[in-house]
Order: sequence, then C-alpha cells, then structure tokens
Amino acid sequence: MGNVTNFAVETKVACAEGAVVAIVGEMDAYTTPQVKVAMQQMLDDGHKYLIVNLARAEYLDSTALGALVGALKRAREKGGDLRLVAPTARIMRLLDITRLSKVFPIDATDEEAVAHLSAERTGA
Amino acid sequence: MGNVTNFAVETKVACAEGAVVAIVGEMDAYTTPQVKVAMQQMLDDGHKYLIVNLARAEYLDSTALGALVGALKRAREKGGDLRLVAPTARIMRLLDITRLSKVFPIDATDEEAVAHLSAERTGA
Amino acid sequence: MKIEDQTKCLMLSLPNDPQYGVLLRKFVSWVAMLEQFDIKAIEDIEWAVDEAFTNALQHGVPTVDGQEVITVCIYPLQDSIEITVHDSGNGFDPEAIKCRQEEDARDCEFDLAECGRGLDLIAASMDDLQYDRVPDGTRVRMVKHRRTEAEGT
Amino acid sequence: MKIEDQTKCLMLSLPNDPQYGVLLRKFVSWVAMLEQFDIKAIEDIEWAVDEAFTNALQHGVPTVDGQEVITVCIYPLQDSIEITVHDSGNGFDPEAIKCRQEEDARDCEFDLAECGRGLDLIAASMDDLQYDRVPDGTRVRMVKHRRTEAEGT
Ligand SMILES: Nc1ncnc2c1ncn2[C@@H]1O[C@H](COP(=O)(O)OP(=O)(O)O)[C@@H](O)[C@H]1O
Ligand SMILES: Nc1ncnc2c1ncn2[C@@H]1O[C@H](COP(=O)(O)OP(=O)(O)O)[C@@H](O)[C@H]1O
Repeated sequence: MGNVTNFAVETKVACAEGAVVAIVGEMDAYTTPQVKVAMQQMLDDGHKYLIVNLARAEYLDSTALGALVGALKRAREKGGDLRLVAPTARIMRLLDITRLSKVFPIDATDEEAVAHLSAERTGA
Repeated sequence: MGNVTNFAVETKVACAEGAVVAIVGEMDAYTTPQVKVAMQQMLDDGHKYLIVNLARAEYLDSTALGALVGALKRAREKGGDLRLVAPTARIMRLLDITRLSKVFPIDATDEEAVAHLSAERTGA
Repeated sequence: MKIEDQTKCLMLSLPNDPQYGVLLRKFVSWVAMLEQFDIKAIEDIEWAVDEAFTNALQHGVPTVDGQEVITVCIYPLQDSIEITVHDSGNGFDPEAIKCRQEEDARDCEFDLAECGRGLDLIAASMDDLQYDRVPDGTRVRMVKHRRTEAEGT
Repeated sequence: MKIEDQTKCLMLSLPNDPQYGVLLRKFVSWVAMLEQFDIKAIEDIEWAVDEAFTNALQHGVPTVDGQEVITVCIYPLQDSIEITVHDSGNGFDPEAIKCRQEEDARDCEFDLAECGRGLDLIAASMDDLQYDRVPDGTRVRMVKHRRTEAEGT
C-alpha cells in the first residue's frame, strides 16, 4: 500500500575531506531538518566537499532546495563545494524550474562526483 | 506514486462451460458493479462454472463479497459452481472473518479450479 | 470515547460518490501508518472506514440542496486512533440489526446473504464501535487500539 | 474562477503540522489521478499544494484556541482542477513580493537565496493563481487545466 514514512538520510565518508549524503524518500518541510542536520554534521567534521545523492529521493520541494543551497554556501565558505548526484527526471525538472540546475554541479554517480571534487581539491 | 485507478476485470473462457474472471486492483462499492456485469455475462453465455481469480485483487470489502456470493448462488441455480483462486493473505483473512472461507471452494491455480470443476461436471 | 477533549483532528469531507472510497481508504491508512500502526491494524482500519463510508453512501439521505456530504474525522491519540463517519441520514437501531444477524447465524451455518456483512466487518476490525444519532444525521465512532509489543504480532 | 457555482468539492482540514504535508500531497495527487490528469500535471499539482501548505504553516497565525487548522478544498471541474488552501493568517501583498523577486533576478543570475522559491514554484506549476484575504485568513486559489490531446505530451 506504499509507505509514507520511509524517509532516511544516509551519510558516509567518501574521501579525506568529502562525504556522501544520500536522501531516501520525500524531502519536504517535515523531513528537510534531518537533512540539514546531517549535512551540517559532515561540514563540522571537516568534510567540506559534500556529495548529495538524490537517486532515491522521490520528492523535493522549495524547502528542500533552500537547505541544499544553504549547505552549498556553507561548503564554499569553507573552501569546499557541494555536488548533486543522480537526480530523477522529476527533480531535474524542479532544478530547471527554479534555475538551480545552473547553480549545482550535477554528476551521474558518487564516483564521478568524488573525481571532480578531488580535482578541485588538488587545484587541477 | 501508486495508482488508484488501475482496476480491471479480465474474463476468459477456460473450458466448455467454465470461464475465468480475474480481478485486478481494488474491488469495492465503486468497482464491484463491473465485476457483477462480467460474471453475469459469463453465466448468460452458458459458462455456469465460474473461476474467480483473486491473485491480483488487492482489496475486497463486504460489497465485493456480496457480489461473489450472489454469483455463486446464480451459478449453483444453473447447476454450476463458483471457485476462488489464489486469494492473498489479506483476502483470506477477510473470508475467515466473514466465515465465507467455508462457503467458497478455494484453489491455488486456475488449472486446479478447472480440474475440480471438470470433475464436478462429469459427476466424478 | 471523549472526542470533545481532542483538538488534533484530520477531517475529510467527501461528496456522496463511491469513487472516492479508495481515496478515503488510502488517506486513513496513511494516517495510521504515520501513527505507527502495524500492517494488520491498518488493513482493519481500512475495512472499517470503507464499510462505514459505503453505509453512509447507501443509507444517508441527501440534504435539501441535493448534495450530500460524508464527513470523516480522524483523531490520532496516544494509544489508539479514533475515526468518526458522519452522514445526513436518519440512522437506525444497531441492536435490532444485531438481533437479526444473530438469528441468521443460528438459522444457517453457511450464510449466503448478498448483503449485511458491513457492520460485522466493522465490529471484527475495530476495538470499539458506537452509532449515534446527531442533530443532522448519523455518526459512527470507531476506535482501534495500538497493540503493545507484549501482545505480539 | 467561480468557486461559488461548484457544489462538488473534496475538503481536507489538517492540523498545523508539517508531518501531514505528505498526506496532503498524496491525497491531492490521487484526486488528480482519478480525474485523469497526466503524470507531469500531477507532479505540478503536488508541488503547488505542498508549497501553499508550507506557506500556510509558516505564515498562518494560530487562532485563539491555539490550534490552527489549514483547510484545503479540491474542486474537480470539467477541464481543470481547482484547489484552495486556506489559513488563518493575515496574508500579504503578492505584488510586493513579485517585485522583490524580479529585483533579485536582475541582481544575481545564480540565486543563492535559501528561501523564497515557493511562490515561484506554485506559479510555474499552475495555470492560474490568486491570493485572497478572506474574513478569517488568507486563501490561495490555484487552477490547473487538463491538457488536451492536441497539446501533446
Ligand atoms: N449509516 C447508516 N445509516 C442508516 N442505516 C445504516 C447505516 N449503517 C448501517 N445501517 C443499517 O444497517 C444495516 C446493515 O448494514 P451492513 O451490515 O453494512 O449491511 P448492508 O449495508 O449490506 O445492508 C443496513 O442494511 C442498514 O439498514
Ligand atoms: N499564506 C501566506 N500568508 C502570509 N504570507 C505568505 C503566505 N504565502 C506566502 N507568503 C509570503 O510570501 C513570501 C514568499 O513565499 P515563498 O516564495 O513561499 O518563500 P518562503 O516561504 O520560503 O519565504 C513569504 O516569505 C511570505 O512573506
């Protein structure tokens, strides 16, 4: 019958200064605070390169986008960055509508994102 | 996001006097009339042995049960019968609650039901 | 059952049209899911609400402007969920029906009636059930308790 | 937009609590599904209703008894679906906000604001949008037309 309560945020360290934050389920005004906390935690732990995996994110709204923009700014303030990975067609449409597809770098896989961030880190 | 409008009734002739009526989706006060029409059509066409396949029936309520009991009675009036095939655990629970699991013969597959009805037909 | 105390309520008001039964069931089952009811309890709640809705459709009388509305209130409580279904019909005497059903049960072991299983299903599915005549119609109140761990699966 | 003419309406009244946003979205998307809207239109409607609900949560003012209720009415019409979201707040001047947003857009090509995308998303998702001050709060009315076959996918 479907599940309305399957929201989760999964974090894992990807490399020295990078971490992956994977969003599972619907990210809205109710669930976004959990994602904010997870992203801030990673930043506070010294992971200034954030990789936000959206492959299993079924839904995002403007509150979710606001949190992602906020984390992007905080990461850049620390000299890091934030990249989005594998947004679904629906979320890609949201990013286009809000013109944020020009703001966020977007990759197909975590590995691709890590490669980009490593290049950025070593100034390549 | 799930589908609320995926209801369907599929009918097919199984043997000389038998037909399979497969129910797909949720059978309630809104959709039951379609099933009634399909079952009556089969009976009118001379298929007095009805096999109601519930493998893909996600939901049944008391209105649905009433229609199945009605068709059972009409089939028996014609000297035929009605058998249920492959009810899900949930529907089995409904049949138990309403004590109809004692009323309806239940088989695991259409083939099993056809075999039973053939035996009945030839008086075996 | 003290509905009056409760401020937190989710209310749904639907036109008198059976096509909306599925929406009502889904909605109520999601509320129950958010409230951490187990899958079996959610199935029970779906049946009870569906049967109460079907009865309201069939036995509720349209109001003067021809448009009958069926109102469902869901109260998520500490240890239970309470649901009321309100129609604008004249109600009935559940005792009278209860007796009829008990007679039926005595009369025939294998009940081949084509209707009359709705109230039974509600009663079997919920922990508490009450019909009230209210000024503008009939209201059924149904309660499902949350099972504690100790009671098993 | 002539809501007054319409008798057929599905109404949902929810407590001021963001956890119910997902229920509201699902419910509205199911109504749109029953009404044969295509998947893209359903996604749009979900966004618009969600944003209007979030705004009502954030900017609606609790009533005297401390319990604010957000009321959503869905009107399935012949060629469109109309949805109103009603809160008990003091409303705002959408024109003023529109101007501010246009200025922002001029100022920075890449908008790094952490809020303020809700109204844009509603406007982009729906065909018609209107904010009204009503005696007891703010009401946003949103309309989505059903696309005809000719307009393609
Ligand atoms: N909301 C209601 N208003 C008036 N009468 C009702 C209502 N709900 C149930 N009843 C009465 O109770 C009877 C039994 O209901 P039920 O068990 O659901 O079977 P059915 O509706 O198939 O007859 C109905 O036939 C009706 O007379
Ligand atoms: N229902 C409402 N009541 C009062 N003010 C509102 C309402 N909806 C929107 N607003 C105003 O419009 C502004 C822009 O809304 P929005 O684009 O959703 O962004 P955000 O809510 O993130 O600020 C809000 O900040 C608020 O001032």
